[in-house]
Amino acid sequence: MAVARKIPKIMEEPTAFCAGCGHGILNRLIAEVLEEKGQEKNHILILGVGCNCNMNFTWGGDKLQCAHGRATSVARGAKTGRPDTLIISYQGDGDAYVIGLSDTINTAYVNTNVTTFAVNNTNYAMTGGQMSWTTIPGQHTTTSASGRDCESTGNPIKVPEIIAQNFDVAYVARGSLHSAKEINKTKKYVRNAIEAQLNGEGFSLVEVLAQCPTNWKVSTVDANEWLKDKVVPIYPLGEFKKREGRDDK
Amino acid sequence: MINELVFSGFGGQGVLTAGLIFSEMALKEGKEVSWMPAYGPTMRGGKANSVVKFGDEALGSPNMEEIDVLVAMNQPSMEYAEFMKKEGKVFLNSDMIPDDTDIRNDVEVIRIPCVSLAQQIKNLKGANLVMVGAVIKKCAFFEKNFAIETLKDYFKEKGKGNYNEANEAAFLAGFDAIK
Amino acid sequence: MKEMWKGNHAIAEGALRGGLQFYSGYPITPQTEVMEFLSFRMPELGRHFVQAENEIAAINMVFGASATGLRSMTGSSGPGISLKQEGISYLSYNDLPAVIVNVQRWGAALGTLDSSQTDYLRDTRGGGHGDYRIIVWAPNSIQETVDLLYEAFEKAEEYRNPVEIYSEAALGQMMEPCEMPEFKERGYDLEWSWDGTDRDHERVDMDQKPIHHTAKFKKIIENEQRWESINTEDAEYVFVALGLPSRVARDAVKRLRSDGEKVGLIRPIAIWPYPKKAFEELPEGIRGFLSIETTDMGQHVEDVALAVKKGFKTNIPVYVHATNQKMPKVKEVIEVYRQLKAGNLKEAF
Amino acid sequence: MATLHLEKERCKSCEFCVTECPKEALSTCEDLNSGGYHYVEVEEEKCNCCGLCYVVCPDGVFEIRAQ
Repeated sequence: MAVARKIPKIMEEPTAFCAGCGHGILNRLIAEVLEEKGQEKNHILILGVGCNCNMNFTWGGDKLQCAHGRATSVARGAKTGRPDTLIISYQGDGDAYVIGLSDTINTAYVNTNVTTFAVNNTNYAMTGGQMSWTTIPGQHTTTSASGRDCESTGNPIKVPEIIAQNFDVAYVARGSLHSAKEINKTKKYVRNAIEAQLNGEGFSLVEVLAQCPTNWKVSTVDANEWLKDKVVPIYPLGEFKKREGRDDK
Repeated sequence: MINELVFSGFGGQGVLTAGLIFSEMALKEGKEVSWMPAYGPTMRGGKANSVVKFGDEALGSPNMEEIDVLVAMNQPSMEYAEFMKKEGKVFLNSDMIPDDTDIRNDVEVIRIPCVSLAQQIKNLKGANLVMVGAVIKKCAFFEKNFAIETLKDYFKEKGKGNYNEANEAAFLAGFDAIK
Repeated sequence: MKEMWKGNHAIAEGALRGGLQFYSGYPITPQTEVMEFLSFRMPELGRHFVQAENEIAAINMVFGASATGLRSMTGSSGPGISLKQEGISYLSYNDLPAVIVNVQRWGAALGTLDSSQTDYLRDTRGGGHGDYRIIVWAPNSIQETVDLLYEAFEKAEEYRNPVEIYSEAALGQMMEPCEMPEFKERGYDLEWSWDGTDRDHERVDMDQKPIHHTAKFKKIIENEQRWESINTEDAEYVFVALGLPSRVARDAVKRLRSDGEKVGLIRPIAIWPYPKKAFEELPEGIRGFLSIETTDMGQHVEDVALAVKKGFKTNIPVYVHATNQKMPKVKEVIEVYRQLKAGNLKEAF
Repeated sequence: MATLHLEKERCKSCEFCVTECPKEALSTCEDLNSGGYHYVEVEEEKCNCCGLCYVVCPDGVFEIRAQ
């Protein structure tokens, strides 16, 4: 049965991402959840450095651009100042998992009541596609031109697993954006993370595997296949830390 | 007129505290005062000192410049004698500094066996207060009872008021050691 | 009522009296006592203290807290302030107020724990990336430390720019009588702060930023020069010194004056904006300037030279007495002056 | 009866919707929008307004209006 659907007001401004970029989808999912929860005028998006910088010009809600890797630390400060406002850091994998690994882990460690969305597109996209800690084995990037050699550069990093297994946090999940089905699941994770914060349950992290056709150097349609066939097998999807006392509906 | 006092010794001999007690006395009398603990290379090797300056005018340099009164609790402290004013007074711990120690002859030397005196009143930790008592008597910076009251207040505020009797005894042992 | 206060504790209490609501820092000698003091005092007052995982996180927490309207402060010593520079740059660019305390120790890299002023050039030039500055105040007594901290948040909010308190290890360790001011509450709403409603934060569009910032810093330069001049009215030689060495210089001036020497002292209180106006007020006939500082090669002397050569449009020589990590002594300054007067000192500029 | 609306100017021609559409109702057209993309068009008679295009679209092109 048809359901009326309209992009949220926060998304009114057209996105500034490349064609086929997963960021646009995640932007919409977050905006939808904020709208559903009546939080479109009660949130501050803490933007890391990367492709998400583009959201400075398009995101129709409060936002704060901070230094590379530091979004979760900024979020900790902001949450202190505005405990009743949703504080959400929106970062890329290079930002949250490489340069900002310490900030991310430490925020999870102290279990601050903030939410982090980390877009994992397996490369440093904003700077033109360099290798990231999330780059998959053999993947060609501009700094791993013959394919990532994990012997010398390490294996793909799985921060959600690290956090879920080691720290007392509220919620950790990983979703993907390669199909309508996965997008809907990811939205559920986004909703859980935001609800966790609204309920004061503690730190929540959702990693979102996203397509980056531009830097993967594949067509937009092939990027979905690439994501499904090459990336998802390395990064298991699902919830790694469920919200206590709640079934994940 | 600004007075410059230096309390010097090993860490643990209470030279910082002795300086602070003097600072409190000067403050209570409405004087300008500064207290500077040893800082930098001199703090290594267990050496410690504090420089107290007080007077009626605004204080300039809080550092060791020209010492009026040097309290030397151990032998290495004697190196500060070179910064003393002519006619300055050096109070030395004669339990630890031998009588044949070479000291400039233009300063007045007062030998106080502060460790033995503290032992006699069973307050070994009070050797610094013995020296405080001796300096107060000899230099007459502050009146005796005022000094004792300030001393008590100081330890009371630190939550160590229950040692007041022993501390007063130490102060008096030093005070009375000056004839 | 005056009480004996230790410099580092006075920084903490002065900031609290001035309205400090959020502090985040990381241990480092000789600043640690500031955070130790705040760690119990802030919860006592219902305010927010965070021991951060590192200096970088600390300054970025300050960034977030300041954006949401809290009076925020971080503190460190030389190496830690280096790590904070990126965050300070972000604060200034985003027009956010904050107070930064630098209790300096000597040297590059690990350096030593000795008192010094070796962060002068970094701190007065903004320190991070981009063409920005922060207001930097250098107190020379415990009372002034408290008074400056008491004022710092208001100044930071007036210009929406960070303010740094440029302290020194020895100033942090020493004690002096000090009168603590009353607690003050911020008396107005920060309508520019981020509250989640996407209201107008008086944000400046990207293309207007250069014009906006140029105007902001110009205004600070015009209005915020601070200094103290002593015996300069008829001086032939002028000492220039800040922080603790300025007190040594003041004693030296007093001694030399009593010997009939015509010497004076300029003590910059704000070291950015540098008090060039102090130099414009000086009489004709000055024969030399001497910067007295606890640096190695001389850093402050560069600003002295800029002020002198520009202010006078003459080539009066500028000398420096840089004492490394040692505090200068009065006798030593007097001797340097005599050497200078006798023509035995090589000018720096 | 619901209807699908497209805002062609937002389209970047990624074709996620084209591959996802179960009714094969969507396709990119020959014309270019002002961004220089061959935007998507819908064959209205095939569309049942299931909304999957809305779900996968990164650029907010689609809107489904209930009548």
